[in-house]
Amino acid sequence: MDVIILQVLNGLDKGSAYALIALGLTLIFGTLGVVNFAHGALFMLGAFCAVTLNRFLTLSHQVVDPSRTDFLGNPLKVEVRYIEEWLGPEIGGAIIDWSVPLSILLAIPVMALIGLAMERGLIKHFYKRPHADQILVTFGLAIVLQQIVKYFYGANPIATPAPEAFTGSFDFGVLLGFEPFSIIYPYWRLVYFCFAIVIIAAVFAFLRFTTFGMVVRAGMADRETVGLLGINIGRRFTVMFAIAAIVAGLAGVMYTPIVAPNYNMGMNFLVLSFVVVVVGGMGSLPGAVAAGFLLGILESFASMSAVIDLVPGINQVIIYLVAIIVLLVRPRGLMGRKGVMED
Amino acid sequence: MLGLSRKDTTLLLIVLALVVLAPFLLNPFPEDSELARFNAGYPDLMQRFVIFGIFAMGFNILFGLTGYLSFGHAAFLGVGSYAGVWMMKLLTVNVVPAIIASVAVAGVFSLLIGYICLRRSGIYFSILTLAFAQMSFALAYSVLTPITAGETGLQLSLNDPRILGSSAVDGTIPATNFFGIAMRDGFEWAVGGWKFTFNFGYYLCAVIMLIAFYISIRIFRSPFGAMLRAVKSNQQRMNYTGINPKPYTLAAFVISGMYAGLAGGLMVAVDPLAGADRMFWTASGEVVLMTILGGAGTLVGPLLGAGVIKYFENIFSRLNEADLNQMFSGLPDGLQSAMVTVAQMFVGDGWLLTLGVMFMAVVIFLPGGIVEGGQRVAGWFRRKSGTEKSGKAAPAASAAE
Amino acid sequence: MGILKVRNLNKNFGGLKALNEINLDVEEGTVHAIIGPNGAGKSTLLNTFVGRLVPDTGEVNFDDQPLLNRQPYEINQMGVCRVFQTPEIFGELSLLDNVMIPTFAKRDGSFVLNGWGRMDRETDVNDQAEHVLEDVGLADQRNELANSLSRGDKRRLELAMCLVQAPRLLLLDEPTAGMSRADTNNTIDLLKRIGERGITKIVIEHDMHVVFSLAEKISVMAQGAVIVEGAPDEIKGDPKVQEAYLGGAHL
Amino acid sequence: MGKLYVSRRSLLKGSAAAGVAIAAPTIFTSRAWASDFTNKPTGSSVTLGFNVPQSGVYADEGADQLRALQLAVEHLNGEGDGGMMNTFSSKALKGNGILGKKVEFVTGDTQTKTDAARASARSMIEKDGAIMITGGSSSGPAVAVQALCQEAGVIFMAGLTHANDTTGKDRRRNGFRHFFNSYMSGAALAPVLKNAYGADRKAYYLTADYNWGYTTEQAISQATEGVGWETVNKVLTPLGAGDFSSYIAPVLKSGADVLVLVHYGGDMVNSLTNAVQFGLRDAQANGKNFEIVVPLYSRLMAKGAGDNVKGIFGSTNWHWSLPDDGSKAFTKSFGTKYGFPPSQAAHTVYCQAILYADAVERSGSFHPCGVVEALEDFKFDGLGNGPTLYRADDHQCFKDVLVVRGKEKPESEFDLLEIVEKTPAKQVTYPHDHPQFAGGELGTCNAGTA
Repeated sequence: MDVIILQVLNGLDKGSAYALIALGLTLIFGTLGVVNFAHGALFMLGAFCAVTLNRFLTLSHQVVDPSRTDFLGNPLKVEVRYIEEWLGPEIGGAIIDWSVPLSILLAIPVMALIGLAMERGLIKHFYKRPHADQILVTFGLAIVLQQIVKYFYGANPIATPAPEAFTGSFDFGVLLGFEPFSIIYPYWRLVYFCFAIVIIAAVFAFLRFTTFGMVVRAGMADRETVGLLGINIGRRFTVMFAIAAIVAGLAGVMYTPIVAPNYNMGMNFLVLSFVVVVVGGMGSLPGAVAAGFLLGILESFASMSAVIDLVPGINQVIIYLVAIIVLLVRPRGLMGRKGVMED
Repeated sequence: MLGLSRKDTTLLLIVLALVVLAPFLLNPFPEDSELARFNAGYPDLMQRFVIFGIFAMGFNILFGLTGYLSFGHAAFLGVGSYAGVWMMKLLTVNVVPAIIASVAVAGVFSLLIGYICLRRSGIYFSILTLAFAQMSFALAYSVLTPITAGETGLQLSLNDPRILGSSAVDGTIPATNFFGIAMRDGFEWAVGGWKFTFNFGYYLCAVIMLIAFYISIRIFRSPFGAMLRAVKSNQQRMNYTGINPKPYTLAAFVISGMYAGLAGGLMVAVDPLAGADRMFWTASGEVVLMTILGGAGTLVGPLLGAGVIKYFENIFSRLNEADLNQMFSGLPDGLQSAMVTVAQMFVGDGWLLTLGVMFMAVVIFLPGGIVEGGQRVAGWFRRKSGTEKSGKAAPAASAAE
Repeated sequence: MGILKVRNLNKNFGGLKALNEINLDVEEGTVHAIIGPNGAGKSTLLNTFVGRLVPDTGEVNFDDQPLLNRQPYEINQMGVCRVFQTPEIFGELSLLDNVMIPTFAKRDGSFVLNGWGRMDRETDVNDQAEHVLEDVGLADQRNELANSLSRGDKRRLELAMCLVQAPRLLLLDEPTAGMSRADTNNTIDLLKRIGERGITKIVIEHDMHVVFSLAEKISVMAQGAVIVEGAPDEIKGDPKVQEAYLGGAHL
Repeated sequence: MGKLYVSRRSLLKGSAAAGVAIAAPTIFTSRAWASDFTNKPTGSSVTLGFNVPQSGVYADEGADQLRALQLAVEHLNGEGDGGMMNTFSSKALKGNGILGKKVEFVTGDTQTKTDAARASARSMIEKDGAIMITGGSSSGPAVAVQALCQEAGVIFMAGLTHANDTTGKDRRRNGFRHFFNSYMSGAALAPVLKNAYGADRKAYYLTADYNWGYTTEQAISQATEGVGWETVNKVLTPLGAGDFSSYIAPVLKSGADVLVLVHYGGDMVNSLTNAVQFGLRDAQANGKNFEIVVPLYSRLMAKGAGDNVKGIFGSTNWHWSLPDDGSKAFTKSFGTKYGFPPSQAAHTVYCQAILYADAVERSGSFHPCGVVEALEDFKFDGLGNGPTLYRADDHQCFKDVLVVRGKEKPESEFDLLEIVEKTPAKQVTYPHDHPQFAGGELGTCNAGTA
């Protein structure tokens, strides 16, 4: 029993990331009808917002410390961080410690700008083009974005730790009456899950309760009709693109303490999140979220050693297997409408 | 000739000439000139040009004609490669059985996968093929290591049985050959400052590529080809016209899978190692890029696309800072370092950036790929000369497929 | 001789009775028109004939063969061809190819792997296609792409794609909708000429001018049911028909 | 005029056919190996091929290798301070290139893929006339390129490759490995682990699901079982899994008290980070402190894992803080040029380049078979690892292996690992037909085209 709870919990945070990315993908697809292969890159850019802020906060100048020597035997140059110099080591240190959550503040405007620039500069011209063209141009964009990040940040993963306060882990087992250590769960993953839920709820609330959201939902259902009402749906869709970019970016920011970011991380998520979108049902927001969590949890179960012993390699292919089965048995996905994207 | 129209015959002859003369055409710069680094006339790259040309040509039969975008075609290439290496391990290092096995195994595999995937269309089809290919890659890399040698790649060894040949010759693994002509051997001709290499392996691949190209022309011009175009255009109408589109599409899928298998077989014929990496989804993406870049649905487009991408991958990725400094050495100092800094983003490890930018540019500005670009230029010239002669615009360039 | 027999056909969409106990007999060699107000179920009925829609209950027999639960291409191969309300053509192909493809379907069946032949050397198919293109007056545009045609020409092309198969039953869904008066008259002439070849036709039409110039028998549908059936003259004066068109007895 | 290039072996069978196929004057006589071979340098320079990952997950290691190789070229050509050439026990190199020919190099990108690595190596051999290939940061490409060099008739000096197979099942006569291997990691780590954590330990393995993972897991588990440890479970994890939480979470409950992470590169950074997040380092199991072990350490990866590496044991081929003259000279030379100390990946390829050049000098020819002879059973010192033997039986270097631990109080961003023990070479030596290395044959040396 505890094993099952453990794997469900584990699936939740991976599922959160899938759900957030898939949510953005579906928003873009549903509103703009565009298949965005650069969405994984947006997730990656979000993560690098956190890296950048961390770099920025830890900017430092060198002070020679004659009492110590460096690896070549020369006097050691000690890095002194400006922020600690200005605000004192306590406050400065605390700000650096909290750089990942602080990055949210940076990521929102940055991702919004990137999203706007992408939509206005590129995607806009592809609304009427075949899906294959959309896939290809956004794929090219993803490569370009990745390479730019690699040029500035290198290829190795860059550690970006969570604030000190969240570094431990929580023992659910004790709470639920199991032995100690049977169900442990790091605090940050808990934070990530809650964060994802808040974002998802916010997006849904936004679509449900604002006029803007209602127009967009109507547009998703039937773009032409809304266009006839004289509503400038195009501008609203631009905003939706920016929102999708922000969601992906924030998912990336908060993910950095879980997996150290590198330039390639988006591609790893991209293929999977497309599978998630398809399993959830093209164009269905609740479907994308549900499928995200579902596949995250399934992936966790498939990685249990008992399961791997039973079916070798299942942990490598479970996502794809699920995708194939869903597509063959129920092509519209869990919650999708029929006939979307069939051509 | 050969049952082709005059236009197609001309095209075939042009491709034939290009392929035969490739060792000269691809080595335009003398050996010790600065520009020699841009020469592409060495066996490995020439082989790659034609092998990936076959791969892209086959992919084009599916994607260019029927519009079905497979994102998992590299799986067939990989399966073909494994089959080929196993033939060379078990039977003989003569490449003929290996190539036949590659095509056959890839054909069966694509029939299986195609039968399942073609139950869906549009992006669902793409995702299905992607899922199958990724599964194949993941399993080949890990669980199937006993069959595929996983990470290290399946290769020949001194202990292979090779029942129709010998396990070892003089303590080394025998070279892959075509009835005694070793694939890695060839003929070198040094003339002036130039050195031209005529590699046997390349010419074997080239001959097979020409045959494949010929078959591809036949398919394009046949009623079958018309049916495939009709699938792309309007499946509904086909159905109500008394035609069952499924077997046509499946046939196209299997044919293109066999082309991929052939490419895989040739890859191991000239270089007997099959790595799982060639099944990774980026490899599938690459063949899509080749086809689109060259011009999907055109005959020569995929060949051109394959050539351009392989050229960038192999030549640009190998330029380094020192090369750039040499190249820009004529410029004033400040300008030189600025140029080198900018150029460095695009070469060496930045070659993918070049590819990405180039790719976006083509999709945005030239949806028909290089072939369309060529047509536009040709049309522009024709109009220009037409205006001079008769004062009237010449008719738009017909598809120079 | 009834070539098409429809017996007790029912289809429900949710709570809506789209087809209600339909019975229909179409005589071989005649032009049978189906008229009725929008939403009467005319197109739904045609959809059941070509395998697009499976009814809940009932039977459809063509030449004493059951039509239901067959794939659209099988039904076509039996000799039934349909012209749609919005033209269904191969837009990216030339007119000639558009017509040659159905000709191949007629000659070779639903699937044949002819990857070695040449389109321009299939002389018999070519000739037939050219001939039909001339019939419908599109021969001059044979090498143009179908998408470049006007809407009326697209319909004519689609008609040609059916005619070339020499079907035994031709289903026409509003063949003149959206056409100018002149085009409509041309189309009527064309259909009359075809009539001389003995092809049975079912025509759905709103334009009574077209209906009365073509039809030998008319079935009137309203709210999923056939309410009246008869020769054109009988239909003209029938109060039920007027009632159906004017929106019911409550007026 | 034209020249047929044919490998001698295929000529036995193929010369007739080839001669007919290309009607050209073919002058061929059977020659002794001293005269002709693939890419024989004819001008005033000799070209080496540096085939390193420039894209993909190991790109940073590849970049570091390239730096070291450029340094090696400088030193060979007599520029710079000479680095380890001054401390090297063999004094054949004179700083005037190799055999008086100036050393030039070409670079290529392996992309950490077997196919790309082979393509890039082939182009260096076929296009640029490289006489030796070195570099690389993982075993798959190393094995693939080694086989290619054997076929082509050039020398392969392996870069960072740790799997047993490189000098085991897939060993080749033309290929040499300076880097240590999985078996050595196990043999060096096991006693240290026993001393630190006791003999009564239960180990849980998370193993990267590919070749290197398998051989390393086997090596470590056999070695630790030899000192009394028990293996509780072995779980395979997919390459590039990113998040390893679902594999790590069940570990604490499994009854194990040690977790061995058989991961490298980004996977190692992530799995270790995850393990620490899940509180494994602070946990208790079986009444003991829970411990984590990483068999193959690299400083570049330790950097990615940040504070998480503190106190964690692993093994490494070399570390810049070693106090011997060779290491000091190399670190100084590298650090002065680039501003930071070299990694083990940089060190091993630097050594390989120097060793190759030295072997050429000693044999007096670039002929690969001469180089092979010069390197086989070659004993040397002064390259940072103490006295070292290039064993003839399998072309593996035998030298001391470093057991390291993540430093608790690093003094700089480079000072992440501390050396716990230098396991003497004798202790990590194994017979060349040891079961973990069985099934391979070196074959004969190949000089390529004649």
